[in-house]
Amino acid sequence: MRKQEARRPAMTGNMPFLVVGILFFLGLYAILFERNLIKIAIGITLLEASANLLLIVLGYRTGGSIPVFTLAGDVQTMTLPTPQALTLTAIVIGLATSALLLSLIMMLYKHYGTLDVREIRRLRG
Amino acid sequence: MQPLSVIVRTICDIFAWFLAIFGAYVIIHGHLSPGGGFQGGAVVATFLALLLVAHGGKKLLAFVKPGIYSWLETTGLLVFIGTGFAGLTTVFLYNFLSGRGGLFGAVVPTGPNPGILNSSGTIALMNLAVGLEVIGGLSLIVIYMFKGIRLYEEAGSEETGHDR
Amino acid sequence: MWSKVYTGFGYWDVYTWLIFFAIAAGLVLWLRSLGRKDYKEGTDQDEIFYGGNVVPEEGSEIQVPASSAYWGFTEALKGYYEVLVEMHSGDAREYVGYMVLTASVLAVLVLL
Amino acid sequence: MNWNIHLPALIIAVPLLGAFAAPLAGLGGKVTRNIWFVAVSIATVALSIMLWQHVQAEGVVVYVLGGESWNLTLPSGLSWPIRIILEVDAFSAFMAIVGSIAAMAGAFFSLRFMERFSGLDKFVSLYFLLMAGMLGMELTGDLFNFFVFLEIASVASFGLVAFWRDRPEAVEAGFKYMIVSTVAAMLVLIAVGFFYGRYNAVNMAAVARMMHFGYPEKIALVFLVTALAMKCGAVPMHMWTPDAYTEAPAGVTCLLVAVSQASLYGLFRVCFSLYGASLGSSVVPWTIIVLGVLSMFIGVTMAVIQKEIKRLMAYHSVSQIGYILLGLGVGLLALKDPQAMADYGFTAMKGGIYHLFNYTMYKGLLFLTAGALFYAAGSRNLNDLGGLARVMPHTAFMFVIAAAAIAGLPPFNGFVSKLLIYESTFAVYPVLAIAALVTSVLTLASFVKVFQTAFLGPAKSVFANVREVPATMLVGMSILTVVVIGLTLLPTWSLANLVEPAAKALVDQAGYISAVMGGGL
Repeated sequence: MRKQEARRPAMTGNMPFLVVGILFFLGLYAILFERNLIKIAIGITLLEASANLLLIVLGYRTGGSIPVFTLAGDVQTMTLPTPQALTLTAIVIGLATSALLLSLIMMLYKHYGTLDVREIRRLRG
Repeated sequence: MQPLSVIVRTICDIFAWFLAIFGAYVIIHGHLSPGGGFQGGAVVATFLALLLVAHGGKKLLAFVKPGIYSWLETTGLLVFIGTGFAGLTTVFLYNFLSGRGGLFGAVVPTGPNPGILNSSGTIALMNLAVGLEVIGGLSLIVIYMFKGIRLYEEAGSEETGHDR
Repeated sequence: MWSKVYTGFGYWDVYTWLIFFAIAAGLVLWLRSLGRKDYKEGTDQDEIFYGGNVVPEEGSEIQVPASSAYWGFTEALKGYYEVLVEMHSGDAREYVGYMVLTASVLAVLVLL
Repeated sequence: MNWNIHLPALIIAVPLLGAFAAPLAGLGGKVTRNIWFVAVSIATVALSIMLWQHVQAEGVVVYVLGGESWNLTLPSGLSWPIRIILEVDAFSAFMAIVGSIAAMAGAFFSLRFMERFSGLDKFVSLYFLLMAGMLGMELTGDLFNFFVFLEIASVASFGLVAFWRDRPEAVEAGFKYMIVSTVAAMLVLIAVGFFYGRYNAVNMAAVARMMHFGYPEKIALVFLVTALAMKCGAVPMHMWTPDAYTEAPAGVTCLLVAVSQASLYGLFRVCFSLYGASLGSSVVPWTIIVLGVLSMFIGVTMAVIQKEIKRLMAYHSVSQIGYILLGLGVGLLALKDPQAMADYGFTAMKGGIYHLFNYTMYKGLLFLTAGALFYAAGSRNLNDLGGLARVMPHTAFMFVIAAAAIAGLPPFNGFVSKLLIYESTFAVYPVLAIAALVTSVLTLASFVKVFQTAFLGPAKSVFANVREVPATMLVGMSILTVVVIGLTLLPTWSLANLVEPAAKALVDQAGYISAVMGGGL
């Protein structure tokens, strides 16, 4: 079992980081090029997801079990608990941000009657 | 939102309670298993969201008072920071209850064990406080967002349901 | 506490400056006291001179509005201002874009 | 029991308590809430001054939240720190004083200013949350904790910017600020992730000790510098600044100015203490200098053509941030060369840090006077205002002091810090000093315009019923006026006691690391 893991190509271990990168650039693309406010909000959520995924992946150790002492069983390696705690904090913050962002979008729709970001530009110059 | 069909309403009525109980379980076991105040609180807050979707806004908001949730939130936050201040004889946020016996401070034996529920000192207390706060906060968000939708539906013509 | 602030080339001392200011103020007051004594309040000398015209009652008719201030300056730098005002387009996406652009330029500079 | 050791935690916990207990205080009606609002902000100022004295006596102070002992940074003989650690050196304590004074003035001002609006319990809560986030950013010694406090401050400030939710512009400003700021916060979080992946630590001192300047560190540096420069409003990422500062209620704008200083603090904490000597080439110092010069010039030229009083002032805050970036960037440039540091680098840093204090005070004061004009006359448009010095003499007096200070007229404090920056940057590159001088001239020009159109000129019949603003608003403004005059009259004392220890602490990377990691490296 362990030998098989050692022979696994190095690329597979880096796949999660690739996903992080794809998510990050998708989110950035959505923020930069979408016109609908809701889609921009989705872009921001994607960015948050990529950052959270990055933290989780960084804490993974090959073959590690969950970092709870009473549930881990008889294993040598555990994944790192700190990034999971960090991710939880980041998720909580992300929830607050998303809720506030969606509320602001609702108010903007009420005031401007549109969700097109190009028309919400009363403040400029 | 109009109320959904009677099947959906009945199922939601039943399962909302299970959700609330599961959320309470997650809050209370926060220090032993994955989960904690925030996750459990979020699960409990779906109670209101589920009922809101099933029964529609008019019926539900007639007897749900947002003030209650607001006070839940304040209580949770005050308990949390109060616990922090209570540890100030040693260090802010110090776990002054652990290992002292009593409701929160059972002494944990060394070595592998299935875990003791009342062993974590102030951590359990803070999980409860955060749980209360999140229940209040998320329910308020759901209620106010729903009211926000109503604002321009009222300006328009009729409430539009997705299932009649 | 009362000493000077050295700047590497010279120094700054607020109290010397205040003393100088007091002397200058005294000088101005002395010069003013040498002026004519036949000014009288409440006569025609007190009137606002408005190019020989009647002064309007309403103040907003004779005030220069703020948008007219520094007209020559803005007119001379018209091209510059057109570009700059164009930059502040009010589009939230462009604001993020400037940040991403700065990050990428800085990344190229730092990584090379 | 020596309570001084708990000061770093208390200074964050007291505003948090203020925020959480605000609904309780609101139960007792208007008077109770106002007393609570003012009392907590005064307590925070008192705590921050005590913290500053404590730091002056003890050097770098650490505080382990939730540990068995307040100074147990490395429990059980571990070689890396665990738990959340607050680390306060002279620069942090200095920033805490600056921020809490501005917050107190804003609190006094908001009492009557916000009276006409509903939801004031929430306003007080958000105000204290913003304060706690700002102070937390300034006192923390932990990168992830920095991100958390950054987000607390950001979310609270989005709420406060959009507080006048009936105004479409306010919601729009809050939304734009939010989009830009959240992307920046995610950049910070990813940078923190890089540090964690590299060193398995997020404590600034631990990371700084192990720092090797490889590719992940470089990318993290780029992310941190960009995000924090955006949060403090440097050109070309400043576009949210005029929107948010204009639309926020005036007391909040005063606090937002101080919060942008906390981001600036983070920027320099990252550059000096986290990277410090390992900062490789001089690309980053020059980036900061170029950003500073661009901010100065573009900010001030945009301000000259503005017609709305708070928008004009907001563009000025962009240009004043440029001075601070310029001063501290020159200091960063000279960091590796002791000779250059002694010749001009340290003077530039003193100038930058002193300007930071001055800027927060007079800019807060200017925003408060703009708020007072809006309160009394009901307009922010300079084309409509006029002749108000007759009916609002106190506001006009304080406006003149603040405007003279921001324009760098001697003998005011703005002149002293600008002089330090001019003379030290001249030694690096004369063009920098010339750009700073031109900016100063244009600043004076635009404030002459504001003073002439808003306060001088013939009396307008529209404003016949305008009266001076209520006493508590004047108190809020006069707090900042007193500080500005104090800094003017005691430049030597404030430089020697407030600014120099802060600049020394910023340069002293080894001291910052050893406070957490112990003496032996």
